[in-house]
Amino acid sequence: MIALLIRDLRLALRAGGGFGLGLAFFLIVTVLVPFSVGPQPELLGRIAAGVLWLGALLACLLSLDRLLALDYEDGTLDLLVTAPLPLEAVVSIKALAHWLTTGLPLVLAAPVLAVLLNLPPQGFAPLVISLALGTPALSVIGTFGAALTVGIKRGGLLLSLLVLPLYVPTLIFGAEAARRGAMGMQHDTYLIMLAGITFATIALMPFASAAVLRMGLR
Amino acid sequence: MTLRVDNLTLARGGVPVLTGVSLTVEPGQALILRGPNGAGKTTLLRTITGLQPPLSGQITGAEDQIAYAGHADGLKAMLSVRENLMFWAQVFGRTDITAALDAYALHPLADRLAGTLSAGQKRRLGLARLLVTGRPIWILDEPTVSLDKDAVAQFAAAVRAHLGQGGSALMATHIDLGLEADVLDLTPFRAHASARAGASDEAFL
Amino acid sequence: MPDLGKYAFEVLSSYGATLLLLVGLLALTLRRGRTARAALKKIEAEIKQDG
Amino acid sequence: MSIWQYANPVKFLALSERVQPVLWVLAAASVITGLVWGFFGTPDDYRQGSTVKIIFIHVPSAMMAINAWVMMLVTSLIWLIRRHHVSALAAKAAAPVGMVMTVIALITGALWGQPMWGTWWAWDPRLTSFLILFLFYLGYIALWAAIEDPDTAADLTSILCLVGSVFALLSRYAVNFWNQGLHQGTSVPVATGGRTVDDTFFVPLLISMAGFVLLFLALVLYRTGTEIRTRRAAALLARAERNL
Repeated sequence: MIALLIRDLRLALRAGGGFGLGLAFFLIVTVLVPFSVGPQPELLGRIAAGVLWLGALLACLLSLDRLLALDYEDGTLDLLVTAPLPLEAVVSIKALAHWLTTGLPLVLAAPVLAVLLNLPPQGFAPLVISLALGTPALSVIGTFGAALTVGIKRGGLLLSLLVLPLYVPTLIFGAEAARRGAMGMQHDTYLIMLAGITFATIALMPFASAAVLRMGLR
Repeated sequence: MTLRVDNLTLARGGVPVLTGVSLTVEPGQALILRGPNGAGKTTLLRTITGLQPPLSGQITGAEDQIAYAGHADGLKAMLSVRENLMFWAQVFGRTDITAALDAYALHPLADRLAGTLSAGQKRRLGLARLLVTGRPIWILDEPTVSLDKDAVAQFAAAVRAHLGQGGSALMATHIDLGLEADVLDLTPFRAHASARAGASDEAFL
Repeated sequence: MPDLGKYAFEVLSSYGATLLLLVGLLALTLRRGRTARAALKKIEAEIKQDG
Repeated sequence: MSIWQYANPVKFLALSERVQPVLWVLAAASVITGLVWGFFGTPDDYRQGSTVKIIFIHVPSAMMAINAWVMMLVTSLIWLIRRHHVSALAAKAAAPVGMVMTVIALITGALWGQPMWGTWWAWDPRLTSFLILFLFYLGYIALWAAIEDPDTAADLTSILCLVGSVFALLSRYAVNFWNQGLHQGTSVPVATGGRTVDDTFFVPLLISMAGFVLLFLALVLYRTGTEIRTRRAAALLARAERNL
C-alpha cells in the first residue's frame, strides 16, 4: 500500500505529473478576482474567505480526471485488481495521494493568497483549519467521481458535472466557517459539521468508489 | 495449486459468447487457448482472472494465485524500468527484481524511463512483471505481441522455468513457443445464438 | 377570463411556461416512443423473414 | 402470482399497454380539471392577490420533483439487488420527467417569489435545494447518456442515485444552516392532518396534485416502454448479427 502511495507521489512530482497545476490555478483564480470585482480592500476582505474556498474547490476538481483515468488507460487498474490489495484500499490511497499533491499545497498556500485578498487577521486561522478539514473530503468525493467516469472517453466535463453537486455540503460548511471566522463570529459548529462530513466520507466513500470501479472495469 | 474451471458461461456486451467451458491447469502445465478473433479468449481470461463475473459456472484455485498480463502492460512512462518493476514487486509483497531483469535481459535498460522504450522492450518489461509477483498461475493474453524472435525465446524460456518450478500458465496465443503445452480450441464452446444462458440481452428477446 | 389584477404577468407566465414545458416533454417522449416502436417493428419483421 | 413476474420486460410491456389508455385519460382529465378550476374558479387571496393561482402548479410539480427522485432511488435499489431490467430502465425513464418537474417548480417559484418577496430569486433554502436537485438530475441523465454498455450504465447510475440521495439530503440540511428562508411552510401538511390553505383552494389543489401524479406515471410507463423497445431492438440485432 505504501508502494502505491509512493509511486503516485513520485509520478505527480515528475514532469507531466501535473503537480503544482492545481496550485497555479488557485493562484491565478485568486489574482483574477480583484480584476473582476474591483480593488476595494474592504470588499475583497469580505469575500476573501469564500473566494479562496471556491478557488481551492475548483483547483481540486482540475486534477481529478487524471486520478484514475491514466491508470485505467495503461492497464494498471486491471493489474491492481489482481493484486493482494482490496480495491477499497487502492481508491483510498489514490485519494490520499491526490490530497497530498493537491489539497495540502492548497491549504498551505491559502494564507499567502489571503493576504492578497486582504483577509482580516482573525480570519486566517479559521480559513486554514476549515480548508485542512474540508479538502480531504473533496479528494475522497472526487475519487468517487473519477471512478464513475473511468471508462468514459473525454469524461472530464462529465466528471465535473457529477462531482460539483456532491461538493455542495462541504463547500457550504467549509466556506461558512471561514467566512464567519473572518467576521469574528462564532464558527465552531460549522467546523464540527465539516469535520463530520469529512470523516464520514473518508469512512464510507471508498466502498462506493471501489464498487463503482469494479463495475466500470468489467 | 490446480486451477479448475467448471462449466463456465460468459457474456460480452450482454450477449453470451462461450458456454460450458471446463478446463484444468495443473502445476507444471501450460495450456494454450486457440480460437478465431472474437471467440471469447480475452473474455475467458479476464473472467478467470476475476476482472468480470461469469454468467454461471465455477472457478476454483484462482483466488490470490494469478498474475495477469493483458493487452496493456500497466507501465508508467515517467518511471524507470527498475522503478516500474519494483513497484509491482512491492504491491505483491516482494522486493527482489534481479531475476526478472535477468530473464528478459533488461539490465542495460534498468535506469531508462519506461516511456522511452520501444514497443517490444515495453512488452518485455510487462512480461518481466509476472516474475516479480511470485504468483504460481500466469494468465497471459497474447503475450508475444510486438516481440522479436530473441524476445520470444526469452519469453519461452521464462515460461519453461516457471513451469519447472511448479508454476502453471494459461495463455491465448497464435505463436508456437516450442513448449510442451496442451491446446484447447474454444470453437466448440461458442455460444449458440439461441442459447439461454442468463445474459442481460435475453430478457428482451 | 378572470381578472388577474396587477399580477397578471406572473400568473399567466407561470401557466404558460408550465404548459410549454409539459407539452415539450410530451412531444419529445412521444416522438422517441414512435421512433423506437417503428425501429423495433422493422427489425422484428426482418428477423421473421430470415428465419 | 408474484409481482416480480412484471419484471419481465415483455410481460411488463403487455400490462403497461393495457393500463396506459386509462391512465392517460385520468391524467389529462385531472390535470385539466385541477388547473382550469384553479385558474378560473378560485378567488384571489386577500394577501397574495391572484398569484395564489400559481399554487396549483407550483406545489404539485415540486412534490413530483422530489417523488420522481425517490422513485428513481427505489428502482435503482431494486436493480442493484434483484437485477430486474425494467426497474433500471424505469429509473432512466423517470429522470427527465423529474427534471422537467424541478424546472417547473423553480420557474413558478421565481414567478411567485417576485411579487411576494420583491425578487426573482432568493437563496432561500428550499429554492436552493431545488437548484441542487436540478444539478443532480442533470448529472444523472448525463451519466446515462455517456456510458455505452447498458448494464454498466444501469449499475453506475444506480450507485450515483444512491450516493446522490445522501448528499442531496445533506445539502438540504446544510443550506438550512446557511440561510434561514423566506419560503412559507408546507401547504399540505399531510402528517398533521391540518391544513394551511382554505378549502376553496385545497380541493382544486388536491385534484391538480393527483393529476400530476397520474401524468408522471403515464409518462414514465410510456417512456419505460420506449426504453424496453430500444433495448429489445438492439438485442435482436445483436443476435441476428451472430447468426450470420
